[in-house]
Amino acid sequence: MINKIVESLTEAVSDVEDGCTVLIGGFGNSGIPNNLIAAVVAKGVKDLTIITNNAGSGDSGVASLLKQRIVKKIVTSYPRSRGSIWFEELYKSGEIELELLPQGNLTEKIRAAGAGIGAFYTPIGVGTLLGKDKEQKMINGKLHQLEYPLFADVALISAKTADRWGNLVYSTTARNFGPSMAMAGKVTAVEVLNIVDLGQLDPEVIITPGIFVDKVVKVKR
Amino acid sequence: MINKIVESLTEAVSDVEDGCTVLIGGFGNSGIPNNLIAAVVAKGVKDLTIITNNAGSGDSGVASLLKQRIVKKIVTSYPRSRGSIWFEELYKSGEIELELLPQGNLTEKIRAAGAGIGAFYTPIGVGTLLGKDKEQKMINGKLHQLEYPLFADVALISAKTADRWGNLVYSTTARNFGPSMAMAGKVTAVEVLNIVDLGQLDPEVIITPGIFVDKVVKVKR
Amino acid sequence: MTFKPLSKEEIAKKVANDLRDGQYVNLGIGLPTLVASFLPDDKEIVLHSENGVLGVGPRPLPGEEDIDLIDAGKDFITLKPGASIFHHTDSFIMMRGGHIDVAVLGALQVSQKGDLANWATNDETYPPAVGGAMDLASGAKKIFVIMIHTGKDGTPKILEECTFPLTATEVVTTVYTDLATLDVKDGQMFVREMSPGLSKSELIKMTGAKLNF
Amino acid sequence: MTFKPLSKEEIAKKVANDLRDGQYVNLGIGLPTLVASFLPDDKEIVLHSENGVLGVGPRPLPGEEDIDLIDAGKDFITLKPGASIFHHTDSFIMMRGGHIDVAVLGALQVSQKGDLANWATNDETYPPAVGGAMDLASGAKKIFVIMIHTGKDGTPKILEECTFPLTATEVVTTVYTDLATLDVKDGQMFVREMSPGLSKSELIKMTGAKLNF
Repeated sequence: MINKIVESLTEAVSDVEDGCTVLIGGFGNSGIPNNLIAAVVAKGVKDLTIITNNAGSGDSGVASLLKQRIVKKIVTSYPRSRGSIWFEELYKSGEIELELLPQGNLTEKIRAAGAGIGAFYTPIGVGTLLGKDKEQKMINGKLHQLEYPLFADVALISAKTADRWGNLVYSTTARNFGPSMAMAGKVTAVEVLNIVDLGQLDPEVIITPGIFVDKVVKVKR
Repeated sequence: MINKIVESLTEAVSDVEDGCTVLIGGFGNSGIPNNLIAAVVAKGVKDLTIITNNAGSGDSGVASLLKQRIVKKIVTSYPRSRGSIWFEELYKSGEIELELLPQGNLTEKIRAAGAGIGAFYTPIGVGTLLGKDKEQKMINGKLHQLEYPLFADVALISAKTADRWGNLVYSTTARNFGPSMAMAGKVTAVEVLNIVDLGQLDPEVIITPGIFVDKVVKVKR
Repeated sequence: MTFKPLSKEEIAKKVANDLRDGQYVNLGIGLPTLVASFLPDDKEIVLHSENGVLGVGPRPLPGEEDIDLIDAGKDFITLKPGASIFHHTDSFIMMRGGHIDVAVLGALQVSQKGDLANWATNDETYPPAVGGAMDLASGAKKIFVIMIHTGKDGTPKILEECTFPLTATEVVTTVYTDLATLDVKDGQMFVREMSPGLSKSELIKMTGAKLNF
Repeated sequence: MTFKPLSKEEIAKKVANDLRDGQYVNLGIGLPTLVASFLPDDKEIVLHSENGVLGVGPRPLPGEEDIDLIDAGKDFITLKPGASIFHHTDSFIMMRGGHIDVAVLGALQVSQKGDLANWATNDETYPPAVGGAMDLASGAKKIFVIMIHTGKDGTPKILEECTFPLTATEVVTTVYTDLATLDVKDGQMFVREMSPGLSKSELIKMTGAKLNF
């Protein structure tokens, strides 16, 4: 029997180990897997590479990983939100490596990892600092740069509702990076607010099919 | 006011002209835009290039375009279904050009056209006849071949329900190529069984957002 | 100086009036968000937010926020009838695939051939952040820039060549400022309109780019 | 010849028994579809159909077909509880991205190093058709081939090198035939099991590939 539901957050993040690359869902404060992140902090791993759109604000969420100094590198598009104080501090002191990507390249590179795409050409970034040293090709009279997939050991995301097969639906714009990250993580762990019986989710309304999900843990908002 | 609903099939296919490249949705007999295809036949255009997964069977659907000898080239993955008699005849007499693609490359190339991807590397096809003369690159120790987008002047697809903004939901596996083709057509025309008031479709359940749709026409099954 | 610069709201209104019925429009963070308040009632304009919404509606009333439902500026929003929700990769396809008709963007600098600089200065004290700026600037069919014509100290921000890091090259369609509306065509900048009372020589003095009248 | 070749159903049953609880499995068109009937009740195996379904259920009763709901073989299907529907590109991601655990495929020829030929012969009378064969063969984690060991005239189909156009190179994990079960490891073919009464020399005679016992 397939049962992807795990009983504890500890179990949900058991695959996050020292030196891992971890995808973390969310945009702003919407869709951040705060409980899974807290479990990673509690676990006490180090030297993580995280791939996530923002650097968090204050002390919570993604920022809590930075505050703990367990992140050696961040791959991101917009690490400078109001209150991204921990990222600023680590960046200024040289304690964290930053790979900055246009947001669309970021999400397309995550998808590419899940989709078996070896690399893709995009015009986004050409002629800018974020196109420096990238392989280029002229396609239809327009310069493109070559972008490679962003693979990860673990993806941590949040969703609204799951069943035991790991099928997911999301809540409005909290969907954001969830579906692409779920595909790209070697192991994908999801925190959800509700768990329903198999067959309760309409097959045509499921956004992330369970094949992309390994662990589901129920949390409170 | 946005109103993508058109009153006639003739109006829906008005952008299909001599020499056009046309994406046609459907897989087997599921999701074929039969009414739009019939309107193209009735219009009497010629020299079409069609991009579609199968070559139809009997005299209807995609096969009706072949029977009319208005297709000069077909880009497809599986043109040899039971009863694909018209394709067989044109192929044997050399009256039609065939570009055969692995089905996954076909659908990914259609997506690429809609997604602004200049080209992508895939391992699918390498070392086979369908990888002949393709640009290659070694990525992570595995040979990949370069595939370019499949652009089209018009996409013809079918869906279950639409609103006047062109938002679409589909019927089970009739969804197949619809969402990717809708993105890739310069003009996308959709035949639907139902039209509902704006706001009647749940925003989280819409599969093809109206931005990818230009014309909607109501038909009977 | 006898001329009167437009207020930010007046610039936003001008942009709003140039949007056409049925267009899909993305409003960047900052000044561009003002445009939402001036969209004409007789046109149906669909606002895109790159985190995954088409059909962005007005801000919710206090207490009626959906905690998950935000726009790219991370502010709470509502949905209009006809709105749709999609994931991030699909949302960026709308920009990158050329489906968005107009992106209204703020700018630090614009060059006369339409280069846009709006994501970084040369000040390296703060970490860089780009977000969707490049995807929007390179992907949308038209780029409307909305900006104050010069820096607070009068430094020109519309230049022959940008000095700040570029967001994208040769992409700007029109620049709307408190002093003028400037169209970029074939690598040159044309003055479409000037604020009442402003003279050509005054505009030229406050502009680093070559202007065609 | 005192041995008794397995029936198609017996081969299918053998494949079904080698599938593990919780696996995502794609059954190719033809012989592989037989496997669906023998999936053990005590295992939950999720069947993928590349036109856009996970959780394919049994064939519908006559008169209860949903005209839109078909599998990759274009036959009517039902959905199991837990099933999901998705579009073609997303469906092929499951294969191409390495998410499908096992693809069970028919074959015209298999080589000893695991090359697969299952989409075209050298007969050019009929137009070629490939469908999802290459995506499945290259993309799935494991490839189980189910086939009759030789042609009707006794021609070997398991060979040193395929003579028909290849579907993918070095991808086959295991070949299940009416005569034997053969594992491909490190470019060589190993006999795991032979049909009762079959001798090594008989098997070697009917096989064009070098076999390791």
